[in-house]
Amino acid sequence: MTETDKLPSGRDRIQSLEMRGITKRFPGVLASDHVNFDVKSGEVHALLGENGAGKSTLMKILYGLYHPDEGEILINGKPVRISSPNDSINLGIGMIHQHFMLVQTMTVAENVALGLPSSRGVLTDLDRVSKRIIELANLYGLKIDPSAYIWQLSVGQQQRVEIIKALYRGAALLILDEPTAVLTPQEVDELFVIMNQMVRDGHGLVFISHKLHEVVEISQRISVLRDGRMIGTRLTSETTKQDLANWMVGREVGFTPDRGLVECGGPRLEIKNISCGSDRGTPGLRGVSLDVCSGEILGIAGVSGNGQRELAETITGLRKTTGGHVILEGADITGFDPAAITDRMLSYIPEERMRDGMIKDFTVAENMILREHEKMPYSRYGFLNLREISQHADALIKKFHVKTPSRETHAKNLSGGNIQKIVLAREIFRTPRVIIAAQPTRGLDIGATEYVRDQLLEQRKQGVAIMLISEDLDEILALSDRIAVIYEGQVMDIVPRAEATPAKLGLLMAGVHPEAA
Amino acid sequence: MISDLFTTTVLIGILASGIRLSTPYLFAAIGETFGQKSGVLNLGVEGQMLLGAFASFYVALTTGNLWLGLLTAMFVGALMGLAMAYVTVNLHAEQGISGIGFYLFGLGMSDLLFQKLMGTVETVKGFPEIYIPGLSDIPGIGKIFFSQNILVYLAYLLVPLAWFVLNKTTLGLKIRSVGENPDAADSLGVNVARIRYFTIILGGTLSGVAGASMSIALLNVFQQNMTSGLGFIAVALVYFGAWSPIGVLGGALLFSFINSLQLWMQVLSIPIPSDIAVMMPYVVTILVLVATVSKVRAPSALSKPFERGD
Amino acid sequence: MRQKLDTLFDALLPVIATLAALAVGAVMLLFLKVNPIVAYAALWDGAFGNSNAFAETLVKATPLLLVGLGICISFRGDVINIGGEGQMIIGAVLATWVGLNFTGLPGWLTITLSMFAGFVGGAIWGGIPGVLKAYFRVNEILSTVMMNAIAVQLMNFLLRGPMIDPAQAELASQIPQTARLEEIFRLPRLAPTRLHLGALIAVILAVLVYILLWRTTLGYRIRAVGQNPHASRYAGIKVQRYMVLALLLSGAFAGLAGATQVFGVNYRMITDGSSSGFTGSAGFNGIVAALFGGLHPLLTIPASILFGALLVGANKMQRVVQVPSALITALNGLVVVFVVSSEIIRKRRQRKREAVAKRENDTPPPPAGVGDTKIQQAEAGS
Amino acid sequence: GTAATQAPAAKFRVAVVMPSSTTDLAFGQSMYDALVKVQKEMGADKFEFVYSEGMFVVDDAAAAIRDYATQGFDLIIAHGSQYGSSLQEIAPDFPKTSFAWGTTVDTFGQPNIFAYEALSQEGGYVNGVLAATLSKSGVIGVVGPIETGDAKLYIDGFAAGVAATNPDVKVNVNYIGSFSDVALASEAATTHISAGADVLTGSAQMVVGAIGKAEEAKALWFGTQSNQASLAPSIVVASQVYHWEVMLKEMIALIQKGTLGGQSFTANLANGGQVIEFNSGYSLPADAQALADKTIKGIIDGSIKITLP
Ligand SMILES: Nc1ncnc2c1ncn2[C@@H]1O[C@H](COP(=O)(O)OP(=O)(O)OP(=O)(O)O)[C@@H](O)[C@H]1O
Ligand SMILES: Nc1ncnc2c1ncn2[C@@H]1O[C@H](COP(=O)(O)OP(=O)(O)OP(=O)(O)O)[C@@H](O)[C@H]1O
Ligand SMILES: [Mg+2]
Ligand SMILES: [Mg+2]
Repeated sequence: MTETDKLPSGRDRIQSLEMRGITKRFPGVLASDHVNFDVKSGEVHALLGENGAGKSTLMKILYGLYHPDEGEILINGKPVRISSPNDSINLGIGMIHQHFMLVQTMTVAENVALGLPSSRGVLTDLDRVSKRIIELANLYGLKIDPSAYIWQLSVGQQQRVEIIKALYRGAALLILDEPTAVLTPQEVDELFVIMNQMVRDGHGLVFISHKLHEVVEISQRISVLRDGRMIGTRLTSETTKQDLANWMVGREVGFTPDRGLVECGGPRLEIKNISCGSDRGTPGLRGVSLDVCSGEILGIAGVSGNGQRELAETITGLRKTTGGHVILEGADITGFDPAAITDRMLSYIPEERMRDGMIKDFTVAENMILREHEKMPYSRYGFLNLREISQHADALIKKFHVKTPSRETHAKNLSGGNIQKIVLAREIFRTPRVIIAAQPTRGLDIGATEYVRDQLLEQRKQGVAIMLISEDLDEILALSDRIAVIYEGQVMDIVPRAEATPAKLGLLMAGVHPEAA
Repeated sequence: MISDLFTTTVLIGILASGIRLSTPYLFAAIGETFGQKSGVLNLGVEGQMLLGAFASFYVALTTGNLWLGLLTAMFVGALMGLAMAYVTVNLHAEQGISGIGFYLFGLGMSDLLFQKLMGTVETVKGFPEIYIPGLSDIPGIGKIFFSQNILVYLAYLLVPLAWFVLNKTTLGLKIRSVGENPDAADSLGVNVARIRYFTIILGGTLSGVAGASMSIALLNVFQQNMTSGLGFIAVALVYFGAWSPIGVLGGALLFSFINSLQLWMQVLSIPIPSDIAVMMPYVVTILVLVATVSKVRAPSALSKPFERGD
Repeated sequence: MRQKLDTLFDALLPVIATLAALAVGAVMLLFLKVNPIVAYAALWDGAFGNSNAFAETLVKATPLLLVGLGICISFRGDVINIGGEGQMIIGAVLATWVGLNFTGLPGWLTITLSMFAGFVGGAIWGGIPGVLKAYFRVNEILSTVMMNAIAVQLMNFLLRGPMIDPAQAELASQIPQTARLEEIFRLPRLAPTRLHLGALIAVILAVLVYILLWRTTLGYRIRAVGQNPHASRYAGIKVQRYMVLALLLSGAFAGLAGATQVFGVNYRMITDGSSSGFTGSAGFNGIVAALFGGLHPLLTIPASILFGALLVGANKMQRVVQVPSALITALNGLVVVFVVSSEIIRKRRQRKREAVAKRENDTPPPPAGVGDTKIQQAEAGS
Repeated sequence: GTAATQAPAAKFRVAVVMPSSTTDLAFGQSMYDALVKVQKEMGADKFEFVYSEGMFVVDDAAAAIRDYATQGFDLIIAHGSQYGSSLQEIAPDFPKTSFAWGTTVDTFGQPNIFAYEALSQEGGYVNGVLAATLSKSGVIGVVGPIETGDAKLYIDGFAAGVAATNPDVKVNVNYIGSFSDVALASEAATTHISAGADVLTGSAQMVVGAIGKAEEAKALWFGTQSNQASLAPSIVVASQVYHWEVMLKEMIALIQKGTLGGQSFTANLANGGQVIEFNSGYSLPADAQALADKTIKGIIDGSIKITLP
């Protein structure tokens, strides 16, 4: 008996699953338009599409979170009724959500145990659950502490909890909605190992990602959605990344031009020996020193939770420092409040955009002026200038191709990628002197990703100093002039782009100096 | 004089009276704790208490059976809870305001029934004090802690029980998750509506018992609006206790002790205007919270109706 | 046309819900052996029967509207202010003190100063829980409930002590009331009824609050802090300060409501030992009115009138058919529950309309892809 | 066809507006009971009354008073000291209607306002004398609502009675700050008992629970405003009861003769507007009974003067 056999499993229950003629309307949006989709056991079926194409909606229908206006779902050829997640869980469907479904104030074990029958009847059996979590984690190579509270975990770790939750329930069919968006390349590799193992075990997987190389690597079939319509399904073996890109956006996509070298125009942002605490009460930064030149992109590489967030927040004034200085264009801004720092034309694209960068119940237009709401021309003598605000919003919506029914739509009703575009548009449009960009392309579709990268390069050309915090090594390597690797609140090393290789960075990110290794 | 306060009679008096006074708060506030833990703010506690107080009193008066009275109070409270649950869970009604509606309904209805069914104030023989052999003979504290009526004991048993249910059972896990992140709970097949129905009805039931603890155990009368704002204080105590039954107990005791302290201060002719004395428990409760900064935040989904995205 | 009908239905929805609640009330009336038709005719008559009745309704609606405006502000700022009762009291106390002591000034000036004092009094009583919440993390539901009780005792203390009517101080019974305001220091009447200037002030303020919330940076900030304190900090808003401000403003409006009650209706403060004797529970009912109005300052106007009419009409009903006042209280409770429950119908209809509207003029989606800038290959760098 | 029915022998119509309810076993009920008695005496065909209870809110009461006045009631009673201002406002607009305001002595110099009050200190004094006599522990507890009006008069009179009888007896007074908090009132009674009180009294409707506490502790109770013997037959010694019907009848007579107001009435022991009702269930020692009778007589004939603080 292998370890896996001891775990609950319903993997035999779904040989094939088929969605037929699924239609779903939201106010102002046709999110699914007579979509057909199917998955079989033992395959990874990737679902592609631009932001707002309707991928998550389709999967939420499958998981019972949304009810389709039309269409039916068949399992092993027989129609089934899925009216709630309870139904789908019972049928053997599991889902890892794009936006985490975790209870922040509870532990990992509690989050996993939630909703499951307990071996101790009415009492929780968290010890047992913890033990099994560790078993599972070992089995699939996921490191996780069952007794940690979710709020103590980094985004990447939280993602692992989501995976564990689904694995724990032994889903026959697993939907992974952009699981890799927040993972490091190593973590993605680990996830793929797990996924491959699951496929061999006879699970069916639906995999959503905007990263074509991942899709090509892991899937057997690929379907593409565009504006709620199913464009088609192909075998992965019969397609290439370039085909896919064209197919998805509906026209030719080009290649990166030479970025060209930009002269360093002197340091614009200097960080001197900064220290601060973290939300978990542990030290967040321990004496970090960095500087970013005008016209330079400094990449900050590192596994999530190693101080990236604290770094961004101390610079932007959102977090108190316990030592050191932040110097912006020669002026010491340590301890300034966020407004004063914003006024000095420092832009910040926060990592947790839904929480920190955006007000869900505000309209798109209101969100577009979040950082400048008290400034001319949006506000005069304390009064908002609605005409200016509308024009501004319309302009940004157009320029950044934000897919929204109107500028008056509440931000919460937009797809993840489009929410991201609002933040980006807002932060870039204000012609900043310095940009702190944390995971700026996370969750974006290829077109949008390229657009953002283009914009960052364009800003760099304008002489803006950019700090790019990303766990995506490809992105770091593609954009940075220099790369600082951060580990446990300290800078391990700063490597010029020319000398950086994924291997070298990988070691540094793991806290190992290459020369020591 | 101030020094008169520090005699054993007074201290024992304050303890005993604090424990008695805290009983209705405990029932009501622990009921409310369950509701709030699951994300439902019920401001109708006072109305539920009044109906419970009347129902138990009337049944006890007419049948002579206190236990039947208590059961009726529970039933009536549960019924009010059921209505509140339907309105807030199914109809997504704003919780605070529907609570005020239920408060008004309970306030009026209990009085109306009182006038129509009884017509004037009467008394019943309420639950007697139960002396726990041995323990109640301990000098001083014995009489305070171990010669109370059954509902006082039950209230104090409820505290660890509630703590246990919330923290050690699968039900408690579901309740907490539904109050923090109903979307997450829902995505794991937890029936958010059912859990909230349960906690709201439980809250109503306990509020009914809180009312009964006044009308057929502590006071043995029914009078219109006899709770006199006590239900609202109970809601406030949930915040004081930071959504923990133990904290609620602390708050209920603090408030009751200070209240009985001010009664004693008046009795001992300590020169302080009566109105200012009456203010004391309210002021002290706030000051204590100011002094002990709590990091605990309200359940994230508190007072937000749950609705799936579609 | 269809659209107009829809809007009309939505506007009438609270009225329909009220009628439904009254239908349930009819059953209760039948149990009391009272003819519901007679009873409700009296209710209507009492609220709208003649100009005097309607004036009474408006008088009743005035404090509801003022408190409700404050509630619109605080609830939009995600601050639950249930301290309206106490804030009304303290506002009234301060205003009365000014009105009784600044008698050397011209009437209009003393009135203006008094109204301002009411505003300030309420602001103080709302500001304290605001500060406690923002800087000491004391939950505002707790503190406002407690502050209500404190205000009542403070009022009792003042009215039977330092502020007692000198005439009463002489008498053995010592009725706890202040002296009466002289005629020139009262809010002028708008018609030969009890309708006073306060009603007009409240309506003007409703427009101002609307402007405040949606047309000013202050309102933007209050709403931002209410929706998401994290993003607000990011937006450079001093979160704590605006939390305090939301409660403070909310209290100020309640304080003004207290002041207009004294200067427009009662002409003195008097206590029966509870808060409702003076406030008529407007501090609570104002919350109901604001929520009836969907936390929209302008919609709170009709909502307050509806609720005011109900309160005034119900009293008339009690007089005509001699039902216990308890029935009226219970009936009010039912109306509140029914109206708040009916909201879902409005929301559902609106959502349906939006969906239908979209389908009817479905425009082709904008071209996929981004911009005219050259698209670059995703993994170019690697 | 109203002309025919409004014959000379028209009914006398009274409306009363009161803050608490007609069933509160205290202030509100005392007026309601009085009106019922008047109706019984005059006959339902000659006398009818309506009431608005629960008029805690002063301006609701004002609206009610004005409405009754418009409907042509003969006498409108504002049964609450907080209604004075409203009457002062309304009465001049209805010069043909008679109004009565209690409890106070102030008619505002209006020809159509009667004022009435109860000298609660008298009953309080008698109760106090008895209490001082019956107390063995030498400690007496008093539970009051807020320190004003009728309750204060009664309690001050009570304390004066105790002091006059036995200055060594201590009177502890507790004002609980509310007319409705039954729980706190009863806890106040318990506090008094713990502090050694063996005789208790209290004013207003929230004392109903306190009486039960006295009964449990076998302490004696003195009532006021209504006869509270039914709540605890074994320990209620006596209750001061208002008989408003005495002055009501006088008022009605005056109105029927054309005097619509301008006079003030006092319910006291002398005119029978106030009566000390002894509880037959409690066997009061003969000497105590004699002392009580003597005190009542003394107050009536003026030989006993009650001085309030
Ligand atoms: N609950 C909702 N209410 C209204 N509109 C919604 C809702 N959920 C999704 N939509 C809309 O439906 C469309 C499809 O959204 P969906 O989240 O399925 O996109 P997606 O393909 O997952 O995009 P992304 O790659 O950005 O995650 C979008 O236009 C979105 O605005
Ligand atoms: N979710 C929330 N619910 C209620 N109040 C909140 C919430 N989040 C923040 N606050 C309030 O806003 C204030 C600011 O929030 P936060 O905890 O981010 O600040 P802080 O780190 O204490 O900031 P500072 O640097 O100003 O001390 C807090 O003191 C708290 O009172
Ligand atoms: Mg998605
Ligand atoms: Mg802080």
